[in-house]
Amino acid sequence: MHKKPKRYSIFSLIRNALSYHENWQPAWRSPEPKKEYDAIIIGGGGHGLTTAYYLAKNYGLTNIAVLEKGWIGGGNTGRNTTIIRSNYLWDQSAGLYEHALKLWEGMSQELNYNVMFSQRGVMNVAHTLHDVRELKRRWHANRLNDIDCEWLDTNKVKEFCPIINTSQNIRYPVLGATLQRRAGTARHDAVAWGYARGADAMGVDIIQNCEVTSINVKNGQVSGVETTKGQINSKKIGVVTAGHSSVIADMVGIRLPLESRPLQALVSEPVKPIINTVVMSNTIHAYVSQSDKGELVIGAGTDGYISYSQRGGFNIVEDTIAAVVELFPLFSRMKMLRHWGGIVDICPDASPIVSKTHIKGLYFNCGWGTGGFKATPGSGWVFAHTIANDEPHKLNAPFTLNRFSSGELVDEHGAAAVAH
Amino acid sequence: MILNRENAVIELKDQTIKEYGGIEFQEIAFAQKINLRGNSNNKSFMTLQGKLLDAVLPTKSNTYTNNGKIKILWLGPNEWLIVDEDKKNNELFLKLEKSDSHEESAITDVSENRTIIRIRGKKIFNLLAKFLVIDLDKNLSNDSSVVQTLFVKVPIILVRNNSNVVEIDLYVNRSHANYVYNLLVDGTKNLDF
Amino acid sequence: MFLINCPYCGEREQSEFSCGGEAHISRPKNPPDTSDDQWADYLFMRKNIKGVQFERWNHSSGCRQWFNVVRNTSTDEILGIYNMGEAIPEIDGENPKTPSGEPEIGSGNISTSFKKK
Amino acid sequence: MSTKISFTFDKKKYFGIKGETLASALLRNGIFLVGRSFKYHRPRGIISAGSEEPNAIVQLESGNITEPNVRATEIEIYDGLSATSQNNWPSLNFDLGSINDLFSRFIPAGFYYKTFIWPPKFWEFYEYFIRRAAGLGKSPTTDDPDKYEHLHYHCDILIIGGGISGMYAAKLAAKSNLKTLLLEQNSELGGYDLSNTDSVRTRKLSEELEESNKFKNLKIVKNTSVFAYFHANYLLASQKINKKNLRQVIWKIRAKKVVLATGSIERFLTFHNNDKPGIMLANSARKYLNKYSNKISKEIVIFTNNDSAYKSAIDFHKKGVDVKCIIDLRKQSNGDLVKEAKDLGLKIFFGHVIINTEGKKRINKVIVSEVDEKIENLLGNPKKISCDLLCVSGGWTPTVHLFSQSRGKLIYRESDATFIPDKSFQKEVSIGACNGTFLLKEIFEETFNKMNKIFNEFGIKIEEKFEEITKITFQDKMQHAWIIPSNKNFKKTKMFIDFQNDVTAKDIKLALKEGYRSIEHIKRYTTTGMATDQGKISNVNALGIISNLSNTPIHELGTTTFRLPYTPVTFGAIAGRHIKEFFDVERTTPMHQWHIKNQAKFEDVGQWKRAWYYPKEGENMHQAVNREVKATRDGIGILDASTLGKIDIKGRDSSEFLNRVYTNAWSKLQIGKCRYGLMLGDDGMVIDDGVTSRIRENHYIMTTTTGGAASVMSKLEDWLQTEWPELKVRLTSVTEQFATISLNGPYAINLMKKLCPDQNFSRENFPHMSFKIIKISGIICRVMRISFTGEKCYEINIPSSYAQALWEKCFELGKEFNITPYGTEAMHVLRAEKGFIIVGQETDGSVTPIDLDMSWIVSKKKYDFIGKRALYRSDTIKKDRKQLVGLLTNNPKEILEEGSQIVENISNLPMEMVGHVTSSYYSPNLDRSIALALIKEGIEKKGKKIYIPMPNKTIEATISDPVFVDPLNERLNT
Repeated sequence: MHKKPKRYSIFSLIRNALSYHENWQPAWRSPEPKKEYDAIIIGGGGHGLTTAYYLAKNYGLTNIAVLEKGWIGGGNTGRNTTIIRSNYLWDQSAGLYEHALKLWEGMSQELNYNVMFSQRGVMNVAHTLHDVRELKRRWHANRLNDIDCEWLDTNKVKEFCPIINTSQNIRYPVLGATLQRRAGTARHDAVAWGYARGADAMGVDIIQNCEVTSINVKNGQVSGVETTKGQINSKKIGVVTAGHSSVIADMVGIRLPLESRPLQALVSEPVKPIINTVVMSNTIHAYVSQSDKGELVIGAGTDGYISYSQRGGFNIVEDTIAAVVELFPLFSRMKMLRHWGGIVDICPDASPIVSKTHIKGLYFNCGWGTGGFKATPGSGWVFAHTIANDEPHKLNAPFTLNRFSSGELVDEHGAAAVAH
Repeated sequence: MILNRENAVIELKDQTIKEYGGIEFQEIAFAQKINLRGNSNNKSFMTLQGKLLDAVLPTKSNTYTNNGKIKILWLGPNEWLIVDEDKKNNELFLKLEKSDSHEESAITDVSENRTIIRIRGKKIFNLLAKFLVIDLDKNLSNDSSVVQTLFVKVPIILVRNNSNVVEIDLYVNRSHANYVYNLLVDGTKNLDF
Repeated sequence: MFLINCPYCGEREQSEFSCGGEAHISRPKNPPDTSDDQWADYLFMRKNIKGVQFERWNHSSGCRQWFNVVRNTSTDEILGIYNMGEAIPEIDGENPKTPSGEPEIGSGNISTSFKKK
Repeated sequence: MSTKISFTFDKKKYFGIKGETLASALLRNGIFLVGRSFKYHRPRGIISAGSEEPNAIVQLESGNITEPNVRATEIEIYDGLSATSQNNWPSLNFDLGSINDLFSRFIPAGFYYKTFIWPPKFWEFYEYFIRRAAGLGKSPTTDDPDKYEHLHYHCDILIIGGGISGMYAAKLAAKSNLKTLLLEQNSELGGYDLSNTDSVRTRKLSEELEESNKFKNLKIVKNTSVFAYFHANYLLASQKINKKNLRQVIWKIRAKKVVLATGSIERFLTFHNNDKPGIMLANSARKYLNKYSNKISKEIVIFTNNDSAYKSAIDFHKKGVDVKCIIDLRKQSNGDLVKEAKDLGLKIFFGHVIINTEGKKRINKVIVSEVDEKIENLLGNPKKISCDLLCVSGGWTPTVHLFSQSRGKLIYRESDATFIPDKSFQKEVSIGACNGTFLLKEIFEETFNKMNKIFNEFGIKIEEKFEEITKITFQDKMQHAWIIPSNKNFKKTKMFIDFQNDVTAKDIKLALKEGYRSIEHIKRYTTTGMATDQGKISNVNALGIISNLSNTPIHELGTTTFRLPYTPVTFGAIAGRHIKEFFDVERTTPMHQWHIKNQAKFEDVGQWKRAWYYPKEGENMHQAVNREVKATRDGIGILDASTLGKIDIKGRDSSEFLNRVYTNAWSKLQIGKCRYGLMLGDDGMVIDDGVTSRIRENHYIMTTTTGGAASVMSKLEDWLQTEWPELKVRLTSVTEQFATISLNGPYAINLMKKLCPDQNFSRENFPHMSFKIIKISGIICRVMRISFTGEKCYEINIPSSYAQALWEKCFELGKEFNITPYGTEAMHVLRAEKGFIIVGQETDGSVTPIDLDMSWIVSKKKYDFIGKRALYRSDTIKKDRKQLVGLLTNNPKEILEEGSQIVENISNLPMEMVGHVTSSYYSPNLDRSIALALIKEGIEKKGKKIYIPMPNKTIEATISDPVFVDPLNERLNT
């Protein structure tokens, strides 16, 4: 066992400042892999790290390793538009995402790492009668599920977000919106780093630049993995590799109901605060918020084909920017500073898979598509439970692979073409 | 009781020709258009149709044939569009349809599915380049060129006519006609780059 | 952004096409005799390959014909095109070295060269 | 003679010279302090003369044409230009924020991750201030008056960069007759050479190229910056036009071959207090001197690790500026420039470095010390040298952004510490400085050879002799030192790497110490290279310092991803013309003008504009809809149903085809009859519905929903082409061939008789669910007797161009029957009264025909049809699925909200929901509210009471049959 890390606080900051920051200790160690672990998590993104964290914290499983092929948080965790909300339609989803949202609310304190969770509210805007019907359906479902959600008519929308264009003479006028006040954004990197630090403190080995090249299975039971850092044994393996889930699954001949598609996002140059909430419009594909640094953070849509190239068509970006300028004409003279692409693993019903497989000791957590970031803590929480007990948690029981055979899909397409 | 016909583009009522930025706009509203589906490998089908139309069905992609009266546009390996600008004549369709076996070929009157917006002028390629991703020089190189593509997001067929000034026919769905026309007119503002 | 060489219309912008997903998944001929799992397999389960993938494309904004495309999904290079009903062509060349195939340095993926036999 | 131009900076008026940049003009006016840094609000001055500038960014203009974060080094001054400095308060000169600088020790990289944690509720409060402190310029607050364009361009060769190599490449290409495009980001060709005094060759080249229409095949566009490089040589460039009705143009270029001639950017050196105003890149200073004849300073010191900076020393000296000395950290150099400097008697300190600088808002002294060969330890005593300008050169960084975006691989060159192009991924070549080729002679050779190779690929030979360059300026090799030692302890130094984001060398040390080892982690933790300049001058230095502090060779660190855009791009330009009236395609029916003339309100259905309702003078929506509904049941209601999809199905196997794609059987449908069909996905869920009629043996006409028209057509084509090629069926969309006029109501038949007197509309001859081809005033129409309202209904499909005339004729002849146009809202009410579903409203992709209580339409006999198998999965056969039922509120005046949720028992939250309201209206015919709903096991629960809990009240309702009006369909036949 290694010594507990010093806590972060304004005092530790001052103390270290006085010693010119020479005495900070690493947020997490960089150990070499052991021969064997009680559990291995493949994938050092947000979901993988939270899984490790809760395995250690909730189930005392500390002899575990997180294997990351590159650098932790380098996948969709570090590439998303950081929107966090729980206003989902179906009870199953609402349960899972609301659990996650509750964890977000205490995260900075729990981790003693400021993830800058900013509950500035998320507005889902309606532009057609169909949108209104769908969004109200969600609003009422949220209300009865005890998830905070309000309906705003056009004037209220204008009040809450004065810079939005509510003229009724535009192509798709704003007809109203749902608002979840507890929803918001967070600092994506900090989530990965905070959980890494927390997991590491409990003894979890976080091993970067360690790519899994094959999975060893002995008569229907996993025995370990081959990696670029040699063989590592374990009887429990949790796969949390998002866009690359099918690649890992292929190592053991499993096919998943996933398509890995490009998803693009971008930020503007930083400006002083101009928009103080998150605005999402599924109909015209505009997703905007402003980071604490001042950049407008904008999410685009997915391309209609499988690609791991981390690059999509610019026509998708054009549509999104046009939508943003349509909704916020004052942003027309702002400038795109940085653009990037990610690989999202999309399920037929736009809901995740957190499930056992027919191979004993092999578990998959994937299919979060375009909306995984918000679920990060909840996803790890229920996946840790699934791995520790070899049984799904009641919150992810509806999200096993069986649903694709039974037909019991949790179709969240409804009002969420791209559910950032 | 008489029913008058209405063209699609509001600003181009009654065959008026409008001019913007040196480009002429005209709607060829009521041309006969017949969609022909059939097996291009079926000799008898090809010759029969050819005889009836007294023209050749083009088998070369992205081309059309023109017998001076009618044009036959290649739309796909087994699909053609027969265009006759003489609006009165519709026995052509009836004649073809009568002859059809209805077994594996299909002849359908689609005269009103699309209207034709005709644009003429030196700079029309500069104009079209604002809306079309395709390489115009390559795809509309000569007067037998046909290309099916996207006009921004609207499906469209472009036909290069045989004329001294560059002239292009844009076949657009009736419901899209005004949107496309207004875009084109808006695009005539800056034609020099 | 990449180009697809439509076997009927020639090379066109990808935005003119729509992708029909993994190719060579044919609908079971005897649905009543299939199990729920087999049906799910046909309906939902996909290889979702990283590397050389065989997939269906439709020139939806052109000649509306369907055809098959061989594409390296890790670089979006198109390696071959063949008609519906044709057998899977043999593809010669290396897949991305490791499962992920990202380069050790520089941005983007390593270029891999293929030739269709 | 140079013309004077007036402009204002921070409200104060100044004069500059036409053709110079704002930065140059500011320097000319002796303004060195132009901005405050992001975090510490340190005074900052102009560092560079191009797009790499991190400090001199200003708010340009004000009001609706204001633009934040504009680089003063890029914008050419014009009369009346007004710029404002950013990120300071109350003023640039006295900025309270600079207090942060005193506390900088307490706010190192990532400090915000470690604090502001407690108390939890306070984060909002902390964040408020953090957000206000952050950000640079201000967003405009009003609509943008300017216009933007997009332009597609295809060429054989695209040359990026109009510097010496790009121009030479263009000249060669011009001779080849290949369609060539040369793009230059600045307002004139010349590139680096423009800062030379002896750039004769460049002048000659550019004049030759620019001779109008000399080369038909060569197009030169300036003020155009290529910002993205995609697949298959697809590149995007943004052109600054700044005309009244056109501000910028986005060029979308597809090139067969791309020639990258993007040059290189001078690198800075990392020493203590290296960020004072008056410290500048050596060659940038030279550019101001030579290009804008702008001396900038009186006393200048040069600090370099390579020969190129000697050019600056020499030029300044020749222009009569006092060059105090050249500090060269190398032990010596035998480069020609160094010799020349010596001959001019310039003072050179080899083996020396600058360890500190002095001066508040402008540098006034440098502290110089001797240093050992490894540039690690200082020797001897430091000496102070006064100066008002310090020119720094840390070598040159090839601009490989676009090459890298193209997916090419880089390789690290130790000798001058540069990443240069290695393995190409696309059809492109790099020439000149961006390829690490700096010597003029080599640039010409490289360009000539690579261009000829390209010509060969095109199968072309050009008659162009290679012009040998004889004059070679030998440059001795540079020596890179990533961190310049200081007499201060490193941990107390302020050595800036990323100027705008205030990232220092010790921030990077901290990141490493805290375990952020990956280059991407360090970038994100310290934010180095993430400012608006994207680290153009700092990235390589950051890498060097990381490598130095972690003793890892640079090539093992790799680089961070080079992301698009190369330089920031205006949103409005990216959106182009596709906003406002052109934001999305708008589809209208042939009767659209009539609807407008008759005050119709419109509803967006997909891209269609559909008449929603037609309010009369003083009517509100409720009243209008009620009137329309009643008129339809009592007289004639007329609906524009043209948006419905229509597909002609022809060929031998048409019946079999329908058997496969619909749930019911079709073979036995008589010619001239219609039948309703439900279409499923293979997952068993309803995706579309509509009526299909049999015109002749092998000819059907299918109607689809408005929303489904396109997707159904392509899905059907898909089945035919890929699954069932053996079926002989041809599909042709005739959606727009016919407009659809739907006449509904007891008197519809009377109107039909008037429209076509010679037709027999008797029940026997033209019963419900039958089809006829009828000539109306000579026009061949397809008439269906079907009904979506429960009334006698004739759907006339007439060739579109005649539709409006017929539509108007209907009103003329239908007057006596009180013919009334009704919109989609009334249509919804009418169909809901009959319990007819709308796909997409009663269904949401999770609903089967059984759920809709429509098992009557699902064939048991057929061995297979699309969706059949899925109907027998364990979940789809479950008893307790949600099923379609009617709802009657106990209070008939109470109209439920569509989308509201239904419970069986009121409890504390969360409440168990059993379903939701899919449709809800006031029914004027029943004078009460009606609703349709999907409810768990609803069909068995008819008559049972349920609750709809609303925010302010709970509504009671009773589950009923979904058919509210005329359950026996008597109105259809009487």
